[in-house]
Amino acid sequence: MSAVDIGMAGAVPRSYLGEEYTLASWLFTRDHKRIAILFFVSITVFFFIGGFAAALIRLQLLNPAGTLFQPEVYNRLFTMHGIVMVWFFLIPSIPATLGNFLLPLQIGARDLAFPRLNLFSWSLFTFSGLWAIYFIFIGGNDTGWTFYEPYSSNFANGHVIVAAVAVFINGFSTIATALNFVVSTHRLRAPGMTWFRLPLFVWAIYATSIVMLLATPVLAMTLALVAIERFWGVGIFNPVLGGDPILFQHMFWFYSHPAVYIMILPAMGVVSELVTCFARCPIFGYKGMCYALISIAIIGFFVWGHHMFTAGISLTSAVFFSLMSFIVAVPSAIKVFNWTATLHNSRISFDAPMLYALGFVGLFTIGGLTGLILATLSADIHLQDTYFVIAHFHFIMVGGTVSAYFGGLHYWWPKITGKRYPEMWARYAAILTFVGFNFTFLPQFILGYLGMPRRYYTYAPDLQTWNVLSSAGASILAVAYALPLIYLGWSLFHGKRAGPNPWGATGLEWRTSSPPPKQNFPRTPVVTELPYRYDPRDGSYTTQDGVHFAEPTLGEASV
Amino acid sequence: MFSGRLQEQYTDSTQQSETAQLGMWVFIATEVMFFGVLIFSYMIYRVAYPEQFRLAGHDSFILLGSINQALLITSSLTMVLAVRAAKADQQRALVLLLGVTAALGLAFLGVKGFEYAKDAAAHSVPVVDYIFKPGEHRPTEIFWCFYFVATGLHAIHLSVGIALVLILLVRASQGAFSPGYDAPLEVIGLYWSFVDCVWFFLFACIYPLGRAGP
Amino acid sequence: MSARMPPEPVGPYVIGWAVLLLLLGLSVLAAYEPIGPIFQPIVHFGIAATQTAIVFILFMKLRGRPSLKWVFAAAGFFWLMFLFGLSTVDYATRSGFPLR
Amino acid sequence: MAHVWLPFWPKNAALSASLIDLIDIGEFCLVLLILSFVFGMMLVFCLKYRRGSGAARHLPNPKSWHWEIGWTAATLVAFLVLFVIGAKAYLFLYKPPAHYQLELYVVGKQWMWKIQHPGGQREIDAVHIPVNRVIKVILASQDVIHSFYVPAFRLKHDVVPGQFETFWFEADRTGSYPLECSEFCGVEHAHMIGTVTVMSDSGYARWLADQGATESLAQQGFGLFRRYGCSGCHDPASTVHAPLLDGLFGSVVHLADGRSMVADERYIRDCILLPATQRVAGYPPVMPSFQGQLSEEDLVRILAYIKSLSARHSP
Ligand code: HEA
Ligand code: HEA
Ligand code: HEC
Ligand code: CUA
Ligand SMILES: [Cu+2]
Repeated sequence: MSAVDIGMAGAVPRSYLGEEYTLASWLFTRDHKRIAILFFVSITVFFFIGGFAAALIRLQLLNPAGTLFQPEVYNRLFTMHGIVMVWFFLIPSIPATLGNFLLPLQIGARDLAFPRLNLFSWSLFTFSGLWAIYFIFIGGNDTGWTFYEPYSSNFANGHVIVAAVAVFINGFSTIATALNFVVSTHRLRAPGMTWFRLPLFVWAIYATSIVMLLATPVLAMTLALVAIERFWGVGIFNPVLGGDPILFQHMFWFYSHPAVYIMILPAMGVVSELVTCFARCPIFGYKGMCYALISIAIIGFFVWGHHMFTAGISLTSAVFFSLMSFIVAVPSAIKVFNWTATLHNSRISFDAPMLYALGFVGLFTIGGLTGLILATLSADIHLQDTYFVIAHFHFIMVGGTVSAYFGGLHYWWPKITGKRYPEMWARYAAILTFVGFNFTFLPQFILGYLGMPRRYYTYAPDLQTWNVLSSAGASILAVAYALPLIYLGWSLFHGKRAGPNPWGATGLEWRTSSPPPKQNFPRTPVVTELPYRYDPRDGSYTTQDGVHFAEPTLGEASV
Repeated sequence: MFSGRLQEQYTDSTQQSETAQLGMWVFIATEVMFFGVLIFSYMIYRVAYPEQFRLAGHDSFILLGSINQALLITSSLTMVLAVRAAKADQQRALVLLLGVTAALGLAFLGVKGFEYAKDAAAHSVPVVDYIFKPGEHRPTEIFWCFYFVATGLHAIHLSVGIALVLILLVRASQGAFSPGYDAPLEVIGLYWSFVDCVWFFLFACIYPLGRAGP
Repeated sequence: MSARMPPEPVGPYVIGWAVLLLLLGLSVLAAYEPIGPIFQPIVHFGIAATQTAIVFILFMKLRGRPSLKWVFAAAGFFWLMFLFGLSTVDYATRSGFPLR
Repeated sequence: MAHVWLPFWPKNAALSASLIDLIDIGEFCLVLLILSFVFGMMLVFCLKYRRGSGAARHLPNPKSWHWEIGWTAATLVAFLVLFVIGAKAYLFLYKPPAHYQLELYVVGKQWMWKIQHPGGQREIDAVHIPVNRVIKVILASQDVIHSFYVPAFRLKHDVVPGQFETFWFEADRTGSYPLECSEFCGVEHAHMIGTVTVMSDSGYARWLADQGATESLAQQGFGLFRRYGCSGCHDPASTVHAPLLDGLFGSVVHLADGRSMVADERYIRDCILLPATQRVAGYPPVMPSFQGQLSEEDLVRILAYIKSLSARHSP
C-alpha cells in the first residue's frame, strides 16, 4: 500500500517519534501520542510491581502453615498488590495508553481538546505513583485495598494516610484524563463522524470516562475522610461517636463498583475492534453494542450494595441491589452474544490479537457468570469474602481486561511503533496466558466454595492441593506476561517495518502512516462510512473515509 | 487551556473558548459529586441525631457565616462584571474588578480564620480541645468534624480560585485579554461562581441549626 | 465572543446580586423562626438551591439555547440523587434506623 | 447431602447449608450449560469460518433485531428467576427469627471469638450447640468489623462495632466444624478461627453442666445492673422518674421526638450508650451515657437481663 493510497500526497511527514529526541521533548510534550507512551511506561512498571507482589502471595500460600512471611508482611503484600493493580495499573491501563493514543486518531482529530491538561494528568499520575512507591518502601499498609472503617482509621498498623494520599492524587489524574476524553469526543469529531459512526472503542472510552467523572470524586472524598479520621483521631465513621462504619462502605462501593466497570468497559471496546477486524465481518448489532456500553455505565451505579449483602444492610436494600446486579448483567450478555454472533459467517484469522480477544470472551464469560452467582443473595452469604470472590474478579480483571489490554497492545503495536512484533512468539504468549490463567484461578473457585476466606496468610492443611495448583499456574502466568515484554522490546529494534494498515482495518487511525506524524493526519479526514465495513466473502474492506481495499496479505499471520 | 494562540486541534477561537467552558462544566459536575458526597454523609447523621445536631449547630457563628456569604455573593458579581469588561474592551475596569474579586476572596478567608479562632475559643475542635455543652453527647463531635472538613475543603478551593484570579490580574494588566480572547476569564469565572454555590449549601448545613429553640 | 459586541447590560447582574443577598437575609431570618425539624432543612436547602440556580443561570450564563453545558451542569446533581436515594433505601429500612 | 455424591463438595451440617447448596447446584448447572453453549458456538464458528476454510459466506445481512431481542429477553427471564430464588432463600435465612429455642451471644475482638451462653457458660473460639434447634445469634464487636463464618452451615454475618447484629441457624448433624473470621480485621485475621461443635441434646446438656457456671447470663446482668446504678433509677422503688424495664423487650416504644421504635437489641444498646439520641416520651432526659464504661461483654449481660424481664412479665 503506497502513500498515495492513503491520501497522502508528497513526502511522508516525520513521525511523532522522530520529531525530537531530547528527554525534555518527551517529559514536557503535549502530543497525546507521546503522553500515551509516557503512561505506558509508568503503568508497565506498576504492573510488574503488582505482579511481583502477586508472586510473593502465591509463594506464601504454597504452604498451609504460612511460614514464609510474617502475617504483617503478608497483609501488606496483598494490600499493596490490590492498590497498585487497581489504581496504578488497571484503571489507567487501556484508557490512558491506548485510549490516549487512539481516541483522537479514531475520531479524526489532531489532538485531545486540552493537551496541557493531558500532560498535567500524567504528571499527577507520576506524582501519585511516586507516593505509591514511597508508600511501598516505607512498608505499605495493611488495610486491604478496600480501606474498611473503623479498621483503617483506628486500628491499622501501616501507612494508611500515605496510601490514601497516593490514591487521592491518582484520582484527579483519572478525572483529568476522563474530562479530556469526554470533551474531545463531543467537540473534535472529524466532519461526517456522527455518533453512530464512532468505532466501538471510542464509545467504550466515552462511557468509561463518564463513569470516571461521576464516581472518582466520591472515592476522593471518602479516602480524604479516612485520612483525616486517622490523622485527627476522630471522624465521622467512628462508631464510638455514633458514626456508622457501614456508611463508609456505601460511599466506598458507590465508587468502587462503577470502578470495576471502568476496568471492563475499555476492554470491551478493544475486543470489539479486534473481533471484527480478524473475523473480517461487521460487528453483529453495532447499535446494540453502543447501547449496551452506555447502559452498563449507567446501571453500574445502582448495584454497589452487592458488596455488602452480609454487612448488615437492610434486607430490603439487599434485595434491591441483588435485582439491579442481575439487570446490569443483561447488557453484558448482549455483548457476549454479539461477539459470538460476529464469528458467524466470518473469515477468521488467528493472529495473536485475535487469540487474546477470544481468550477475553471466554474468561470474561466465566467471570461474569460467577459474578451472577455472587449476586444471588443466598449464595453470597456463603461465598462473600472467600476465594470464590477472588477468582471471580481475577477472571474478569486479569483474564478479561488484562488479556484485552495485551490484545490491543499487539494489535496497535505496529501503529504505535511502526514495527511488527514477531507473530509466532506472540501466539505462544497468548496461549500460555490462557493456560496459565486457568491453572491459577480455576482452583480458587473450589477453594472458595470449600470455605477458604480471603486475606488469610495461613489455611487449613486439607486445602493445600488446590493452593499448590494455583501457585503453579501463577508461575506459568508470570512467564506468559514476561514474554511480551521481551519480544515487544526486541521488535522495537529488530522488528519488520509496518505499513500504515497491516491488518487491513477500517478505522481512521489506519489512514495515516505508522507511526503517525505529530499532527496525526496530513489533512482532516472526512468520514462517509459506518465503522467495520468488512466483507467476509473475500476479506475486502472499506475504510471509514470511504476507500475500498482488497484483503491485505498478512504473510505469516494467516492460517 | 489558557494559552493565547489558537491550538492546532481547533478550527477557530470560538470553538476553542466554547470547548474550554464545556471542560469547566464537566469539572464542575465532578466537584458537585465531591462536595455532594460529603453533604450526603452529613445528612445521614443529621437525620439520625437531629437533637444533637441542633445543639451543636447552635454553637456556630451565624453572623460570621452570613458576612462571608455576602462577601462571596459580591465577589461573584465583580467576577462576572470583570468578564463583561473584557468583552467590552474596558481594560482598566477589568483589572480593577479582578482586583476587587481577589480582595473579597481574601476577606472571606480572613473572616473564616477569625471564625476558626472563635470556634477554638468555644472549645469546639474535636480531639484537640472539645468540651461538651449541657445536653451534648458524642454525635455533636461528628457535626464539628463535618464543619471543619467541609469549610476547610471549601477554603482550599477558594484559595485556588484566588490564586487563579491573581494570575488573571497580572495577565490582564499586561493587556493579555481582548474582546476576541477572553476564554480564561470565562472559565475561571465559572469556577469562582461555583465555589460560591458550594458555600450556599455549607451555610444551609451548618449555621441555621438550633437557633429557634426546640 | 466575536469582537465589537455592544457591552452586556449590567442591570440583570446587579439585580441578581441583590436577590441573592435578599435570600441570604431570608435564610438568616428563617433560622430564628421555630419552623420545626421537617421544614427547617426544606427551607434552608431550598434557599441554597434557589441561590445556586440564580448563580448558575445568571452568573454562569446558562441562559439561551439549550446546550451540552446544561447537561453537565445538571449531571452532578442528578447523579447525587442516586447516591442519596439508594442509600436511603438502606437507612430507611434498616432495623433501628434513624438511630442506626 | 451434596457432599456425598459430588467430588470436592464441602461438608454440610445445617438446614441453611442444604438450602444454599441446592440453589447453588442448580445455578452451577445453569452456568455450565450457558458456558458450553457459548464456548460451543465459538468453537464451531472458529473452525467453520477460519480463513482457510471453504465455508460459504454471504454478504452480511441487513440489520435485524430479532436475535438480539430474543436472547436479551431470554437472559432477562433467566436472571429474574435466579434473583427471585436467591432473594427468597436469603430472606428466609437472614430475617431475625420470630421463634427460637436458644440464644447465643458472640463478641468478636481482635483476634478471638468470645461466646456467652444464656446459662452463663463462656467459651473462647469454640461454640457448643445442640443439634436440631433454632439458635439465635447476637453478634457484637469490641473493635473492628469481623465476620462470623461457618462454612459447613454456608452462613456468615458481619460483626459490626457499634451495633448488635442478629441472625440464626439450625444445625442438623452432630460433629465439629470450622468457625472462621471472614472479614479482614488485622494481623491475625487468619487465626481468628475456632470450632463449632454440634452435639446431641443429651451431650449438650452434659456439656452445659460440666462448665461449672454458677450464674446465668441474666443473673450476671442483674449484678451489673445494680453495680452500674441502673437500678437506682429503673427500680420500681426509685424516686427518679424513669421507665420500668419490665416487658420492654419486643414492645413498641414512643419517643419524645415523635418516632416510635420496636425495642430490639439495637434499640436497647443505643438507649444505654447513646441515650441522648432516643429519649422516651414522658420522661426527663436524665439518663447518662454509659459509652466507654461498659465492655461489649457486660453490655451483652445487661441485655440478657433486660430480656429476661420481658420473658417473666409478658403473657
Ligand atoms: C472488572 C471488574 C469486574 C466486573 C466487570 C464485575 C462484574 C460483575 N460482578 Fe464483580 N467484583 C469485582 C470486579 C468485577 N466484577 C471485584 C474486584 C470484586 C471484589 C471486590 C473486593 O471485595 O475486593 C467483585 C465482587 C463482586 C461481588 C461481591 C462478592 C462479595 O464480596 O460477596 C458480586 C456480588 O454480586 C459481584 C457481582 C458481579 C456481577 C453480577 C457482574 C456482572 O457485571 C457480570 C456480567 C457478565 C455476565 C453475566 C457474563 C455474560 C453473560 C452471558 C453469557 C449471558 C447468559 C447468562 C445467563 C442466562 C445466566 N462482584
Ligand atoms: C487488576 C488487577 C489485578 C491483577 C492483574 C492481579 C493479578 C494477580 N493476582 Fe490479584 N488481586 C487484585 C487485583 C489483581 N490481581 C485485587 C484487587 C486483590 C484484592 C486485594 C485485597 O484483598 O485487598 C487481589 C488479591 C489477590 C489474591 C488474594 C490474596 C488474599 O486475599 O490473601 C491472590 C492470591 O492468589 C492474587 C493473585 C494474583 C495473581 C497470581 C495474579 C497474576 O495474574 C499476576 C501475574 C503477573 C506477574 C507474576 C508479573 C509478571 C512477571 C514478572 C514480574 C516476572 C517475575 C515473576 C516472578 C518472580 C514470579 N491476587
Ligand atoms: C439517672 C437515672 C438513670 C440511670 C442511672 C440509668 N437510667 Fe436508663 N433511663 C433513665 C430515664 C429517665 C429514661 C427514660 C428517658 C430516656 O429514654 O432517656 C431511661 C431509659 C432507659 C431505657 C429505655 C427504656 C424504654 O422504655 O424505652 C433503657 C433500656 C435503660 N434506660 C437502661 C438503663 C441501663 C441498662 C442503665 C445502667 C447501665 C440505666 N438505664 C441507667 C434514667 C436512668
Ligand atoms: Cu476477625 Cu477477621
Ligand atoms: Cu461490584
